Amino acid sequence: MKDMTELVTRISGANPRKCMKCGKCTAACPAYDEMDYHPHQFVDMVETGRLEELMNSRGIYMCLSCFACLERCPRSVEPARLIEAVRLAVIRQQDKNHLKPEQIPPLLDPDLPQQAITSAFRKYRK
Amino acid sequence: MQERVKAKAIELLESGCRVLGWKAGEFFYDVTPAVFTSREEIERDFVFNPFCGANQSKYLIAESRRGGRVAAFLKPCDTYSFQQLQKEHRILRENVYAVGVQCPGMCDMDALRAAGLRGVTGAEDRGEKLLVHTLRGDREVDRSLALSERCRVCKSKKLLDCDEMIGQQGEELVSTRFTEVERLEAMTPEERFAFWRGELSRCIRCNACRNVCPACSCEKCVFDNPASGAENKAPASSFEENLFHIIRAFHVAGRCTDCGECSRVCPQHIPLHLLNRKFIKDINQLYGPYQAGADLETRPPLVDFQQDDPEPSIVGERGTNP
Amino acid sequence: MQKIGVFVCWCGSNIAATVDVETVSDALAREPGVVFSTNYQYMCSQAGQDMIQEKIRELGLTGVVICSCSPRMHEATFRRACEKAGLNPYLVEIANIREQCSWIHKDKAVGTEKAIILGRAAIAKVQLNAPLTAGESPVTKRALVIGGGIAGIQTALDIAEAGFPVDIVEKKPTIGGKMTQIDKTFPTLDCAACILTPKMVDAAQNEKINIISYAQVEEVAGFVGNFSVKIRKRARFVDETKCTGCGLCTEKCPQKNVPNEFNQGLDNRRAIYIPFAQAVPKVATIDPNYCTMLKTGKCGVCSKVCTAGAIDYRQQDEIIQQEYGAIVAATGFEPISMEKFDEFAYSQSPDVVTSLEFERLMNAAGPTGGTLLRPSDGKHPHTLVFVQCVGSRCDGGEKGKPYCSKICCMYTAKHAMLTREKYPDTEVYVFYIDVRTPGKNFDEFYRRAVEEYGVHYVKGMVGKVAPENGKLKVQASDLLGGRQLHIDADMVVLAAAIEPDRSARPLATMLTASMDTNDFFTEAHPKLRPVESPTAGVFLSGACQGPKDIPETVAQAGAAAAKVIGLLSRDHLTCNPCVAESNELMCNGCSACEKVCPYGAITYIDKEFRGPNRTTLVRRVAQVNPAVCQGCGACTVACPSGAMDLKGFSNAQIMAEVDAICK
Amino acid sequence: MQVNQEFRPTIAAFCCNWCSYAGADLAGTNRLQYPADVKIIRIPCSCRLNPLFILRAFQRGADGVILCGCHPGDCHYTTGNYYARRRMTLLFSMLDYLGIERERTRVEWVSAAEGAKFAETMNEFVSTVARLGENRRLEDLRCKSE
Amino acid sequence: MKKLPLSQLDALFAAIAEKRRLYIPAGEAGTASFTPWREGLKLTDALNTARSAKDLFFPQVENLADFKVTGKQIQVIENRDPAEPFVLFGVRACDCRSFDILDKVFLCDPVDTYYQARREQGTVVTLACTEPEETCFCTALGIDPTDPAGDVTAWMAEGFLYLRANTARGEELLSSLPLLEEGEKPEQDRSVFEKLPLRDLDWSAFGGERMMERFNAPQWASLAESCLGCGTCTFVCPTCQCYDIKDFNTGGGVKRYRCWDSCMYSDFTLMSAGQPRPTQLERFRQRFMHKLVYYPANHEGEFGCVGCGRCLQKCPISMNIVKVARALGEEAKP
Repeated sequence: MKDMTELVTRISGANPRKCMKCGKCTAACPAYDEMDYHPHQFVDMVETGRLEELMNSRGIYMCLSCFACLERCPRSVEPARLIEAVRLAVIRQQDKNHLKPEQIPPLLDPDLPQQAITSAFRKYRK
Repeated sequence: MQERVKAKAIELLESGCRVLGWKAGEFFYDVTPAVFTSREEIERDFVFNPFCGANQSKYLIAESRRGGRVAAFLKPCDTYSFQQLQKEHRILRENVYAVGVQCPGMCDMDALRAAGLRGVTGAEDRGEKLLVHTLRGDREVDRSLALSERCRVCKSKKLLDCDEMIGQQGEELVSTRFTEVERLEAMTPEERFAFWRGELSRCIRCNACRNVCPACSCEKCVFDNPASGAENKAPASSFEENLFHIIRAFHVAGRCTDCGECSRVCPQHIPLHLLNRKFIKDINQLYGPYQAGADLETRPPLVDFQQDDPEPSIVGERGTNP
Repeated sequence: MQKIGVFVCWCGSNIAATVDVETVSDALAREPGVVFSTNYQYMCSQAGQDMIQEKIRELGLTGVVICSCSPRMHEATFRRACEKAGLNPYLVEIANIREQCSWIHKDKAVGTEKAIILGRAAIAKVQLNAPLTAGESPVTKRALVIGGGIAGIQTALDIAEAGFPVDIVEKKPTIGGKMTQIDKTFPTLDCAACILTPKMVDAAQNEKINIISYAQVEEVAGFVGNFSVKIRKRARFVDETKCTGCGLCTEKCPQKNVPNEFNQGLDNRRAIYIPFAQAVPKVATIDPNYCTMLKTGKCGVCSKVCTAGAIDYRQQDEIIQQEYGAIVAATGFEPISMEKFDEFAYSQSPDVVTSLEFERLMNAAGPTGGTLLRPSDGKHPHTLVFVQCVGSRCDGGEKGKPYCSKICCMYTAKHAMLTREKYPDTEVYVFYIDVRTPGKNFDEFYRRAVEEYGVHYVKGMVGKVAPENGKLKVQASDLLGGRQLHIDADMVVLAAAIEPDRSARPLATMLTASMDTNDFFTEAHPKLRPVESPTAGVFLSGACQGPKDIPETVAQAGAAAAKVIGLLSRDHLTCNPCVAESNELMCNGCSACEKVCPYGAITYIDKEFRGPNRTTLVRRVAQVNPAVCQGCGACTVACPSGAMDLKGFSNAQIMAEVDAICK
Repeated sequence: MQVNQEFRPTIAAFCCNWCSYAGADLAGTNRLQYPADVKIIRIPCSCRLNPLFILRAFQRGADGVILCGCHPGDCHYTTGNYYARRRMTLLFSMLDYLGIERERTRVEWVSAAEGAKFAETMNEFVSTVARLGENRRLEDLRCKSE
Repeated sequence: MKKLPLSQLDALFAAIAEKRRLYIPAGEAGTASFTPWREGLKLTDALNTARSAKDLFFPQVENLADFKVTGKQIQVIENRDPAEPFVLFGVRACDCRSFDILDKVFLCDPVDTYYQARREQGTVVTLACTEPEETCFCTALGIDPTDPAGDVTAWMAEGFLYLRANTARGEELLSSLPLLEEGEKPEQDRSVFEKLPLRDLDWSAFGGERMMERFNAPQWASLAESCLGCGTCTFVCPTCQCYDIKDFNTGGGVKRYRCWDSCMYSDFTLMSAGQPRPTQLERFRQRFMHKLVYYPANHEGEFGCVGCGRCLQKCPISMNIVKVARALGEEAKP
């Protein structure tokens, strides 16, 4: 799991140790109610190496990638990047395709913009 | 170019300036910096040709303090030295009328000799080619062959701080001037040591590199001052050869504009610019890009610092490429 | 010819156990220039010192080397002893053969050999030592305090108390500073004005204190004990000597819509104004940006109503040139701009206020007369949300200030408590990251806010404030409760970070005092010299050195005053004689040394020199002010020609030591 | 018969008066051992160290030269060590460029409280230089004739 | 006259080097120097070495004596570099003439024994010129570059090296060498020397008898104005002979040595009262007055210049003895 922590921090380029646990990310999060773990908890879980729980969490797919947490974070920890990195880490796990395409639609809240689309916007914005 | 510069020289002379320029010699290439004070002298002796490579900015230290105004013709790289000297309060700018002269790259007789030309008695500029007259007949060579090293890797054609310009204003160029430094950095320490021993052991301590250098304008050089503990007139040991060149490069570090005069004048063809360029390269990499003489305000890197500057151990940590 | 005496100390067995002192003194006796060499049990004892003095007198020693403990221990002792015997104290060198030899080596042969080498190095150095005399410079017995807040006032009062004249330069029309805007002070809740205004009056009435208000320092020259300062006293268009402060003009002025900075712009004042009732000096000031008379030449109402004839529309800025022995920077702080934190809707709703604005809303002299009313509709708020750390403790750079502003936790507790006390029908939430209450009675105060006054302290941050239908929708996290809160608030109060006043940076440049990256003045030593700037004669008082509350500020103000008094009580300053010196014959005036000097000790003059063949030439050369130079030696290395050298640690001396050690 | 003596390097240690010299004193007070090959030269501040002194030390027989000063930010003179740091970085880089072993020179920041660090640094530096052997590339044979 | 196929040159060098140290000009144009011969070392293509051949008799740095200091005791130790027999091959006519000029200074009373020792041990093999540079003007000083002096004179022509002994020492060298055959060198085409641009330099304005006129000439000011004051001209010059004596403190004693000095330096002949030649003008003038006036005044009209042209090639600002001769010669014309 230690390798995984490194992988996640490397992919994200974010440093969870800079977090001062102020919770502004969680305060700013519009998807709070949908998530089992919240942005500040993501950061803490990455830092303390509880990645397995995180990777098995539904919450990471509830993140809208709206970047409110990233914009608001006073310490430049940028939780959204960590979450995205965790999602990538999940995908990169060979033979453990946690999420099958057919599983996605029921997970989506019709009121919320589709995270996949938002992610895509971000990924291809440059 | 010759005619435009000469006409300007006459014009400036008649407006009351002394004119710093080049005087023709025995051959086409052995021009000597000179101060002209009469129209006859200019008409008879004034030259401006591809061999006018000398950086005349250093003469302005004394000339600008002589009373009255002095006009000077400065090539792009000379203007960097000109401005650096002003930054060090060495030149009284108000007494200088600076004419920037755009430069196509200057030729070097040693480059022609190195190309195997012997007994060269004359040359004609034919654009890309140079027709060289020798004691054993004529030979046509590429003009680039005659270019001095510093001009082949020219860093800037920009004319700084001129009162007027002859030719177009130029731009800073993307230069490959650090290639040779990089080549040395890639060597093993043993190879580098052998390389520099080979080069520096030729030093005869004639001080030409120092005396021509615009950055070396100390009233009294440490190497001339018996009280400094470093004085000597000869490289009396291999250590002294190293000492002289290390300290000289260090003293001009952050002030050297890379005009290349040191290597041009070295009678023993020691590539002294490779020492200066090493410092320039290090400074650029460690402390951010810096070009001495590019402006009058920026603090030179050795009298400046950042709180998060790298530690000296970076020299070891990052291998030979700090 | 040198006559050097060498004295090797046993230090009981401290040295003698691992260094054969006899061998050392014998070996050093053979060194060139040494005429006497001995060893003794305790050189620092009276008997040992007597021996040194006797030999100086008897043999006419020209240099003394003592091989003993660290110079940091007894160099001063031995120098004094030699001075008493008539030898210049700077002709003494210590070879450290205890801390750096006997104590770290076990083998006696090794220790002895090293002791001899260290002794040789000291002898080599002392051969080149020159007698040095500490220079003296006179002290102008007058202090300048820049900034007239509580820090400046307290410093000035304390200095004046000791009998020295002191000028306060204040850029605003009145002294008093930020504290005048504060309603009550924590943790005692006494009224700020009640404790501050008497001090302001004291300052005004003290004969030794001269208040130069509405003025700014323009130029500082000179050095410790001898500063020469140019002060620009701005035209206030009112003759201070005539104005009685009756205030009639401020009532009659037809220009009514000038934002009142005293109330943080929450209400308006006139173009001619007295900032507040207790202002010192209590004289009116015309704001040239708004005065119709000054702008168009038409009006003149104030002039007509002024019975004292104090209005003078033609008044010009006045330049005051004054000499000072010491300067105290007391430029204070400002809350940061809320521009970058628009998630809290500061620009979108007047009901989102900063804590300083909140002070004004609570204050009897404030825009609401002391009744807490919402700025938007003047209604009584029922739900208040306080947000801590706005702009503090950020990642630096774009995000905000990297430091803790230190005072916010306490004043927020105060605000919350006062609100609950006066308006028990309110709900008060405080969102915090940490509650920091180190200080006497501070934590008790905070606990009272929670326990007695029922303030809801929530660990977490506000993520977003959105004005909606006259309410402020606050979205926040409650980290301990594990919920996201949505509160409909009536007011949101932001604890804005504080930063140094913007005038501090240019002032620091004038003073050659150093600053950190946040523009706080740097202290000479963070622990041991906290109220002095590294620049001699410049002292620091209050928040210009770092965030501080009032008691700390007053304590530092007093400490700075004590340092100033210590300086001004001396007629002359003795300078460290080990200072840099420029050899003008070798200097080419390139300015490299000046650039690295942390003290501004180097200046340049154009000097005439004799050239060859009876010519003269004028050259720019460096001069070191020995009263300002602290002897670090940075300049000596920056100087390529070696024109700059350091007395006591000259190039030749250090190289002699190198030679002796590497031989 | 040739006696194979263990090579003992000569080390010149320049220490600033306020931090590192005091740190060296503290090492002594705490009786922390380091080789006698190290000889300390007291300078007011690390910024007093002229590159000439370092070269001089090598010329006169030093096998290693180390500069110790206050930690960056703690300079008694506020900024001296920052200048020293740039100067030494460039000088060391130049020595390395000339093929001189870079392990022979070092800068270490040692505070007045770091007696242990001082001793450790010296132990480590001495063994590094001892491993390199005698300074050959920057020696002056004239100073070695005896 | 002896001859040897050039293909056997290496073998000849090896034979010489067997018994004595052999120096040959080697290296690239611009930096060629007299280098101790070793297997595989080739003669340079360049006409001449960057530094002159005087280095072998009058090296730039030479130990004079050592003083050993022990405590308060000082001991004087003789420490001259041992002079061993050597052969100097490939000296050009100009450099060879410079030895005569130096001899007149160093071997007259009092004899410079350091120089003398080297002179006595050295055998000079000169090499005739065939491809002059445009900067050559030895012919204007009465030197025949095609028939240089020396202990042995050598020519290279048509695939052969021809050797002629001129002195007993030369005879001795040649007789000790194998591989040599008898042979006569072919006649040399001298036409290229007639084309030399500086062949007809006029020296009539100089010499001891014109001392004060030349000394006070107004031209010195403009000639010297751009001089950098470096020592290049003096250090590459085969006839410059000034030296300084210096003490080097080794820590354990003092090494006394001499090294070349340059009259172009600001501390040349510096005295406690100051610099007798306070500006570059005087120092510059000294160099040329010495070569063209003082030396001939003391040595029967012989000039202290051999026309090697090194200063023409090496001066950073292209100021040189030819320009001086022209400028002052111009002035001397009626």
